[in-house]
Formats: sequence, structure tokens, C-alpha cells
Amino acid sequence: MPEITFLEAINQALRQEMEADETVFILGQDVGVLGGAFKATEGLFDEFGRERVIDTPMCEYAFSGLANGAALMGLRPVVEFQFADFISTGFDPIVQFAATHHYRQRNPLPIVFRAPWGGGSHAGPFHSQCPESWFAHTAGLKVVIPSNPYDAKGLLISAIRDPNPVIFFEPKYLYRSQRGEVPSNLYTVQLGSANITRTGDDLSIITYGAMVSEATTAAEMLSKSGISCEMIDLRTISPLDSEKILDSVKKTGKVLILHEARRTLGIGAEIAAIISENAFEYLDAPIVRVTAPDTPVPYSPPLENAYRPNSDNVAEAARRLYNF
Amino acid sequence: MPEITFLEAINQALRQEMEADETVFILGQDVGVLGGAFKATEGLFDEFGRERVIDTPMCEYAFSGLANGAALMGLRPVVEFQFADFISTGFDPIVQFAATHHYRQRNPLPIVFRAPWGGGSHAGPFHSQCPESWFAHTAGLKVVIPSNPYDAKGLLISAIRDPNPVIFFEPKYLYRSQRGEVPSNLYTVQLGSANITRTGDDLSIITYGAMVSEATTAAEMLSKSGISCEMIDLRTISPLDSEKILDSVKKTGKVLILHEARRTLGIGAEIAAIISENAFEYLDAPIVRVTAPDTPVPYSPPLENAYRPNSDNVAEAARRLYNF
Amino acid sequence: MLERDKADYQKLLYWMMLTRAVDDRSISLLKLGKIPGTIFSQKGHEAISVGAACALSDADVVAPLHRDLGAYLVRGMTPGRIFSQAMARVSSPSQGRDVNTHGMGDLELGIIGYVSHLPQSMTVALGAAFSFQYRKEPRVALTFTGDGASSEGAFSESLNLAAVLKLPIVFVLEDNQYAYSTPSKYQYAIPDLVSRAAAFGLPGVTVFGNNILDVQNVVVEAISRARNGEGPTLIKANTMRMQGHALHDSAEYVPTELLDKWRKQDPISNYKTLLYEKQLLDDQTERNIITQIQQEVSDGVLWAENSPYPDPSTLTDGVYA
Amino acid sequence: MLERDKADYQKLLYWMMLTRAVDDRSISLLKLGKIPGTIFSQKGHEAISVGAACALSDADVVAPLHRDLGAYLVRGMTPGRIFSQAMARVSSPSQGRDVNTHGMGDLELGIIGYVSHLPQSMTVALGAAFSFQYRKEPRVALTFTGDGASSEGAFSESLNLAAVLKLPIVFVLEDNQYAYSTPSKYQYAIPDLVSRAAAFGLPGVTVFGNNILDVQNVVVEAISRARNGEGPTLIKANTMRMQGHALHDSAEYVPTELLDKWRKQDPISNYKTLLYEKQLLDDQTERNIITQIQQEVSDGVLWAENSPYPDPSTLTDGVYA
Ligand SMILES: Cc1ncc(C[n+]2csc(CCOP(=O)(O)OP(=O)(O)O)c2C)c(N)n1
Ligand SMILES: Cc1ncc(C[n+]2csc(CCOP(=O)(O)OP(=O)(O)O)c2C)c(N)n1
Ligand SMILES: [Mg+2]
Ligand SMILES: [Mg+2]
Repeated sequence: MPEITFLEAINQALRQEMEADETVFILGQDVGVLGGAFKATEGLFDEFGRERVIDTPMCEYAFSGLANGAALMGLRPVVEFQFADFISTGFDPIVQFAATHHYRQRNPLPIVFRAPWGGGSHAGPFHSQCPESWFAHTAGLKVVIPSNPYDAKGLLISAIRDPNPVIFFEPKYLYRSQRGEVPSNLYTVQLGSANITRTGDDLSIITYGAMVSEATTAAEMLSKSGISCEMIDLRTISPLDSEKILDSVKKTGKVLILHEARRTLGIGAEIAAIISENAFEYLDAPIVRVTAPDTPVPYSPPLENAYRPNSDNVAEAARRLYNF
Repeated sequence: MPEITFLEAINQALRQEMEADETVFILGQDVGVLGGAFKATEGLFDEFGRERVIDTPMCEYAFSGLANGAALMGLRPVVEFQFADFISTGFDPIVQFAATHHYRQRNPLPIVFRAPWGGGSHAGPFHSQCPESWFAHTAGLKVVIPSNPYDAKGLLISAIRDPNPVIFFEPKYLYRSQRGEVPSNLYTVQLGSANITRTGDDLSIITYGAMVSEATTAAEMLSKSGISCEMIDLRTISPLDSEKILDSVKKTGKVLILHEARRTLGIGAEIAAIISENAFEYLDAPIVRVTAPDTPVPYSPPLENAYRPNSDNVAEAARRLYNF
Repeated sequence: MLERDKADYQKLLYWMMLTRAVDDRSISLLKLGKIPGTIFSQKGHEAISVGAACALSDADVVAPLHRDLGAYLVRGMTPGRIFSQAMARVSSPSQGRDVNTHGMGDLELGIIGYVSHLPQSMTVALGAAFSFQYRKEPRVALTFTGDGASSEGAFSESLNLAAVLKLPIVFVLEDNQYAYSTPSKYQYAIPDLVSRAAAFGLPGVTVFGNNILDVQNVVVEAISRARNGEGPTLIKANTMRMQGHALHDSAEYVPTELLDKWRKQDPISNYKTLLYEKQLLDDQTERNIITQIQQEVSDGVLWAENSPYPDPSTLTDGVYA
Repeated sequence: MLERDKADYQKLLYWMMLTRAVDDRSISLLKLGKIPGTIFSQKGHEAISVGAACALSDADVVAPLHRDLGAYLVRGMTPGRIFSQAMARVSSPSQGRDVNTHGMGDLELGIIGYVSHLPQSMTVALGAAFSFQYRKEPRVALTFTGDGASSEGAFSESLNLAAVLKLPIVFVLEDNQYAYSTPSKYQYAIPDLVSRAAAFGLPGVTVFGNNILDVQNVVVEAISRARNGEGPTLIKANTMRMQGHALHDSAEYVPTELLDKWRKQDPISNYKTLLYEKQLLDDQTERNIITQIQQEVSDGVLWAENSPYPDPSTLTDGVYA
């Protein structure tokens, strides 16, 4: 299988779905001639033209709303926000219309709202955000955050084919830094299904996105000290794969949740609540969250490095948890 | 002490703070001549004039942003959203500017964003929302939701005087249905401090807003069956009063969290996480959440009644928890 | 210019009278406690919503707002379904989940339901228009907005995006001089909102919104422009909201003289007078229309009242497709 | 009309040259890997940011954007603080927390820092202007926006709200023909953005943005209108962004002929020629200015480089006031 970058995997998914389904189109700022701020849509303008790869004016509200209307009429819009940080400017059409439409009106609303997401590149408070909790708390949306090129392609294809609005966040830190084997054909990775990337007995590490590789590094370090970690890559943040989470907890009895988003009401909060409601008797130790603190994402490297969890933080917390 | 309604308590707080501090002004849709959709600002236009009680055009983005700038220059804006549901239209200025400004620039930003909040009046999916989680997850905002006229007045005064942006949600279900004794002078109720409204030994009920009265009814029913509940009215949702929460859990060992907001990533999730991290050894039973389900707020009374938790649901869940 | 025969003229009257009858009956139902929510007053707006909707072809799509009861009816939504929506029954377009005209969509009738957040329907209608352009279908989207909603960013963004993409869409701005209690002078600082159109690059047309023939004429023209690939149009229809914002609002902030003046401009009675003058209507026909409408309204109420409430066990159904 | 003596003319040159020198040095620092983030190109915009800022009085307030390096300098932000912001040091206006010109505010200098979300600064500046009106102070707020940002709802809402409240505010729209890679024709469908002003009820003025004297003149006039209680003005300054959107952008999408044409319109060299022609500048003075600027820039870099990074232990300080 060819090795490609995370970014190429996204690009491939878009291109191949557009080839396979002519109701799929792309809109957003600078997605056309430029190929997007990160080049995720590179080449698509040349292949599909201005009719299907639309450079919009700067109007997150109107173009998200346009996607709602187009989806109602049977198209499959893929909306790009230039950064996940700017999704708050198109918030209303997503949380008020897209999220509630099927519940109120029973029409499918197949849209993907995708955006480069997360920190680690010293881009400051407005180009590094992880806003998934806003959307995971909003009923009616699916939220997907892949951790590697294979999943990125398969999940994006599933998201485009899904009859519901899907928020699809792409860890931009991985765009070029991560390569992986990716089939060149069309394939899907199921939404709503977490991935057990490592089995283990001593504790469960639950995470997603760019933190998966930090967790993997930590798990390898820990295994050398004889601590065996099970690792769950959530992939879909909403709805959560509670079953796999609970099964793992029942096996290990110890849980570490890791995310790059802020602590308070980050996804870890919901996972901790689900576990303490449904697997209480199996828990052998307090649930541990390793997360960013409750601050904006700071720019300066020493601050951002302290802000963003890394494999050392994970290993240290895991050791404490193991020894509890 | 005079007995007044929840709505009158809000009105009194606004009037008296405006009398006491001329930097305080009000802006929003229909807050002037009409006195607001719910009459919370009634009479203020007559007393303070158009300079200090400003009927804005319909532009939640611009008037929230205006509040940011005015606060920077030393005024104390009190912004009214006609319903909490419409705060999503002014989302950007709140979560991107107001929430982050002090962290980045170190200027105080005293603003209150207030709104009639919550369900129970069959007003449908867009006039019943409980969006506090969006803001509690956003670092740099305070979020306050009072449960009774006394707190409403004292907390609103504190919110106006606070140097930070405060989201202040008022359970509109209580506006006219709830009366209580309220001092006629200016007084404050401290932000960030929960209220133990009932002490008990068997279990802790943690809640806020309009659900406090449901919990109280339930606690009274339960006490007749010999189940003694401790009750915590959070009052401030962000930052949470973890200390009082943990103290209570350490005492009772059993926790029921109740809220009108949706379940997934509702405030209950964070509380459950905090408890399972910090008071794990004290827990004698799974943490129970009684909440609305993960759907939009439905209009039809049979649906909304099933959607919104009530004292019976609480009592039933509490009994099960007690007998665990 | 549109050609109309006698039946066409009468049909317009019928739709306006039906709109008012459904509105009036809804008010009674509300007062009788049979509607758990509230309803938005329609009086004064009938010529706009009916006139605009009657300008559409069947394949076109409309996204009506809270003053556009007439548009729902013209597109084929029965009074029964409309009552059952207000009465929160499972037989309603939202299955009892959404309130009054909110979420009262039905794609089979070419109606897109709206969410409260104004004027978000404009953006949704953009998407419908986009899909027609994308598929090269000769269809048009039409939507409404208010004078107040014109201050929202979504209004300007929508005009701009429609003009840039040259979408087949018609925006009808119902200028009823108030946004809830806020009169125009605190909403905007220009003599006439229609000038916004030019600022975004689309034609703007003003029409007297209480004259249904004028309304239909300008909308027909805008639709034919759109269908011919000539892009969007903004039509501003002048009128006056003749009751409170919604039924709980006594609207004391509106000067009585203003209402008195506009009462003489009632879109239905003036139109009726015109038809009599032009001998396009006679007593017998009017009586027939009234009888038919009374029947439809009574049948509708009955149908709605006999329809069950949603079952609480269905509460969480359909969050996802 | 503004009266200027020789020193005034030279001061304008000095500020523009300082702006360019700081920009050039920032680019070198970036290439040397001393700036962890990115920086926005300034070339072409110097006359606008400097000219507008020089029209303000000390008590006024400015909310500059990402192309307004000149405005920061004119208001008294030292090159050292600007470099230290890019270099993420604790001595910077955001204490290393915000990136490049973002969050580079300093209220003591009358500068409000911006957030990325465009054009949110317009709304914040509204609030500053509101506070002046509220307190009956003769002060004015000035802010900038771009041609691209004019499509955002916040732009229209801000013009409208400023006009309705008649706020003492000046909006300077820097029309550099591109929003990142998107040229004007895909951004809006009108010949000239300045017509947006009239659609919201404020005067709109167009000025050649590469002529600093013209820029300063129209801004002075708009400020005096605002100060006299005559309300807001929108000024559109035409220019061309002479480099990529930010330093990582090679901007291949811009036709070379367009750049060639505008290269002849460089705001600094043309102004310098003018000053020589009018004998308002001589070789010696120019050399002095250059020497002074070189010194200031080197001192600034040194100061910034000697400033420590923020201590990680301060990470969570100051989330709340
Ligand atoms: C974004 C948003 N803010 C506030 C409201 C509350 N609201 C409902 S209708 C209305 C007035 C609308 O005025 P206008 O657009 O003139 O329409 P009209 O009701 O007069 O027909 C307001 C403020 C809303 N629906 N949406
Ligand atoms: C709401 C929002 N969406 C997207 C962006 C990303 N972005 C940063 S600058 C820019 C282009 C701005 O164009 P313009 O307003 O013309 O200003 P210029 O950069 O040309 O000076 C974009 C799209 C943003 N900052 N804010
Ligand atoms: Mg109106
Ligand atoms: Mg530009």
C-alpha cells in the first residue's frame, strides 16, 4: 500500500468521492485556486472546476446556511472552514439549523463541515483551537476527529456519505508530519466506532486526534516498565462508542483520558461521567484526565508546550495511576 | 422583607445598580420602550432614558462586540439577548473576544450577557434552550444561573460588578411563578459559591436553576421515606464550586446530578468527572445524572414534559441510588 | 406582464381570505387554551405571502417566515395540518416538535421550514437556489425576511453571496415598520431599505405590499429573471403589522393614528372592492368562497383536534437520520 | 484642510520608512527561525496605516488590523515591543500569549488589540466610540477592515449600528484587491465597495491608499465630523497587497502584471520623490532618518532578543481579571 501523508489522505478522499458522486461539492474560503490554506483541496479546482469547488466570499454564516439548503435539496456539500477557530463565525447555521433539522422535519441533511484543528504549531489563540465540545454537546451532529491517514480517508468518506451533518476536524499538526499506508481505492471507516489500537490489562488510555501518537509513545515507554496499556482511539467524538469504552474499563479497572482540548467540559468529562455511571463497580482507581488547562491556547512555545499534553505527561500520570 | 417575583428581583438589581453606578447601561432588542420581551427592564427606559437603555437593531454580533469595546473603555454594559437561544448569533464576540481578552491583554472586561433561559413553557426548540455548556467550556467566562429571587438579585449585582464577562441565564419558567423575600437594598451574592440549601446524609443532589425547586420537592418526598438528601444549588456554573461539591460527596458517598440541559457534556459531566477524579474513594455508588435527553427541546407538551426532568424522576432515581 | 382571467383574480382573493380565516381561528383556539405556544399575527401581510407564493411554479421552492401563513396555504399545506402544528399534534409537519409556523416545512410541497434565528432562512434558500443552478434545473427559490432582520449580518451576507454566485433566488423583504417593538428609525438610518440591494449588486424593487396584484407582478418578474439565469432580486413590500408581534403582545408602542391610517389599506377588503368594481366578483361567488373557507377551516380544526399528541416514548426518535 | 509644515511632511515619511524597516526586519527574523509563528505582509499598506493613525489625536483610540503595523508604531508602540511579540517574549504586549499583530493592544497608547475573527474589530471599536458618546467626551475611535472582510455579516452590522447610534467612529477599508487568494470579483458583485456606506446611512469616501497625504486628509475630515457629533464615516483606501497574504504564501495566484503596475505606485518611494520635488526633503535629512531608523530597529531587535520567554509556570495566570 502506498504511504501518504494525512493531508494527502484527506485530499484523496475528497477527490475520489467527488469522482464517484456528482452531488458532492466543496465550498469555503480559498479552497479553489489556492487549494485551501493547508492545500487539502489542492488540484480539485483543476479537476472539477469552479462549479464544484467554490471559493466563497468571507461569510461563514451564509455559506454554512447555503450548505444546509443545498443538502436539503439532495446535494452533499463539504464545507471547509479555514481553521476550526472560525467555525464559531458560522455557528448558528450549524447548531440551530443543521443539528435540529432532522428531529423537527425528518429530511436527511448530509453535510460535512471540515476544518484544520488543534495546536502544536505555535499559531496562537485563534489558529489552534479544539472546539469539539461545543458540537458534541449539541444534539444532532456527529463529530469526527481522525488520528492517522488511513482513518482520515475512510472516515471522511463515511462522513460525506452519512445522511447527517458531520463536524470533521483534522489535526493540522499531523497534516505533513504523519505518513501512513492508505489504500488507493475508496473505502470507509465506520462512524461511531472507536478503535482499540493496543490491547492491555493494566489501564485504559482513551484519546483521539493528534494525542493518539503521544499516547502511543507513552504506552511504549510504559510497556518497558512492565505496565500494559490498552489504548482506545475514539475517532468519533459524537456519538461516543460507549460500549468499547466500558468494555475496556471493565477489563483494566483504571482509566486515563487524554485530550488536547481544554479540561472543563472537554470530551473527557463525558467519558468520565459515562464510566462512573456504568462501570463504577469495575473501577479500581480514580479516573484521570490529562488535558490542556482552562485557558486560551497561548502562542509562545514554552507556554504552548506546557499547555499541550505530551507523552511524558501521559506516562507520568499513567504510572501514578498504575501505582494507585 | 418584601416578597417579589424572580422577574422583579432582576428588574430591581438592574435599576439599583444603574442608580448606584452610572457606567452601567443596558442594551439589547426591545429593552427600552417595551421593557424587554419578558419585561425584565420595565420602567428603566423611563427612568434612565435612551442614553442608558438602548433598543438596538437586530444584530447580536455587533451589539455584543460593542459591549466588548465599551467595557474596555471602562463602562459596564449589561447586554440582553431576547432568549438564551439567540446567544448563538452573538457567539463570536463572546467566546473569541470577551473570553480571551484578559488572558491576552490584561484589561478587565466587565460585561453581563443576560438572557431568559430554559424550558417548561412549551415554547419550542428555539425559545427553550439551555446553552450554558458552550460557555462553561470556554475559558475566561463566568456562567451564573440563579434559582430564586433572592439569589437572582444578589448574583446579578455581583455579576455587574465583576471585572470579567459573565453569562447570566435566568430561568424564565420562574420569572412569574416564583416569589420570594428579597431585601430592597443593594446586596451581593458571591459568584463562584454554591449554596447548600439542605443538609443531609444519605445522598447529595447537585443542581441549579429551575431544577432546584424540582429537587426540593423530591427531597421533601424522600425525607418522608426516611431518605435524607443534601442539596447543592450551584448558582455559579463556571467556575464550579468544587470544594462544596467534594465536601458533600465525602459526607454522603452518593451523588445525583440534575439538570435541564441535555445530557452529553451537560454540566453534570464535568461534575461527575471532578468527583470521580477527586473523591473516588468516598463514592459508595455510581454517580447518577438526571437530565434532559440528547435532543432539541420539543414543543408538544407530552414531549416536553418527558424531556424536562421533574421531581418524580428525581425521587425515583434517588431511591434507586439510595438502595444501591 | 402577467395575464389573469377571472378565476385567477378570485383565487387570489380566496387564498387571502383563507389565510385570514385560518389566522382568526388560530387566535380563537389560542384564547380557548387549545394552543400551548403562541402564534404570530398575520394581519396586513396576506397580500405579500399569498401574492409571492402565487408567483411560483410547482417545482420552485419557498422558505416562508412567521408572517407568511398565506404561502404555506398556497403551496398546499392544509388548514388541518397548520392547526395541528399549533396544537402540537403528531400529525403536524413537525410531528409536534416545533412551534407555530417554525419548522412547518414539507419538501413535497416545496416548503422549507424555518428556525427562529432571523434571517437564517435566507441562507437556507441560497442553498436551494444553489442546488438548482448546480443541476441546471430551471427552478427558483423564494424566501422572506423582515425589516428588522435586515440589520442582521446574515441578511447582508445572503444578498452578497446570492449576487456573487448569481443564484436563482428572490428575497421578499416585508417592511411592516416594526421589529417587535422597535420602529424602523432605531433599526436603520436610511430612507429606504431597498437601497441595500444595489450595495450588494442585485436589483431592488419596491412594491406596495397591500396590493396583491402589484406584489404578484413584481415577484413574477423577479422569478423570471432568476429562471433566465439573471440572478437574484430583492423586493421590498411595504405594509404594516396590524396586531402585536405575537398574540401576547398588545403593541401599545404603536401609535393609534398609524394603525388607523393602515386599517383603510386592508389588503383583503381593498382587493375585494377592486374586484367588485371590475366585475370580477359578485355576491354569490363571494358567499361561495366564504362558505368553502368556513368548511375548510372547520374541517381543519376537527381534523387537528382528532389527531393525537405525540407519544412520549418517541421523544428521542429521529435525532439522527 | 490640514496644514503641514516641513517637519510634518518628514514625519510621515519617517513613520512609513520605519514601518517598512520593521516589516523587513521581521521577515529576516522569520527566515532566521527567530519567530515561531508567521507574520502578515505590510508592503503597500504603509500609507494607509500611517496616514490614518497620524490623523488621530492622543486621546483617540485605534483598533488596527493585521496590515496596520504603521498604526501601532505611530501610536507609540516601540519596535522592540513589536519584535518581542513576534518572538513570543514575555515583554510583548500580550506577554507572549498572542501571535504577531494579533492581541497587540495597549490601552495606554490608545490601541485595542484584535482577534482573528474578521472584522470583529469593527464591533469593538463601536464600543469604544459608544463610550465616548456616552461620557460626552470629544474622542473618536478608528478601525480598519479589508475588502474581504466586507462580506462578513459583522461588517454590515457594524456600519448599520454606527449609523443608527451616530457614533464617533471612522472605518478605514483597505481595499488591496485580494482576500488571501480570493480576488474581489469572487468576493462581491459591485463595482465599488464604498457604495456599502450609503446603504447603511453613512458617508463613504474613496481615497488612493498609496498617497499618504490624501489618506491623512480624508481621515482628518472624517474624524472632525465624528468629533462634531456628525457620526461615522467609511473610507475606502485603494491599494495592492505587494506580497503574499502572510509570509508563507507565495501568492502565485496574483498576476505579475498587476504587481508590476502597482510596484510603480509604491507609497514610500513616490512620497519621497514628491518631497524632493517640493524641496521638503534633502539628502542629509533622508540619511539621518535612515540612520535613526536603523538604530531603532537594531535596538528593538536587541531588546526583544534579550527579553525572556514567558515562564511556563505562568500558563494559567490571568484567565480571569
Ligand atoms: C437572531 C434573532 N434575534 C432575535 C429574534 C427574536 N425576534 C423574533 S421576531 C423579531 C422581530 C423581527 O422583526 P422583523 O424582521 O421586522 O419581522 P416582523 O416580525 O416585523 O415581521 C425578533 C427580534 C430572532 N428571532 N432572531
Ligand atoms: C471570520 C474569519 N474567517 C476567516 C479568516 C481567515 N483569514 C485571515 S485574513 C483573511 C483574508 C482577509 O482579507 P481582507 O479582509 O481583504 O484583508 P487583507 O488580508 O487582504 O488585508 C482570511 C480569510 C479570518 N481571519 N476570520
Ligand atoms: Mg418588521
Ligand atoms: Mg484584502
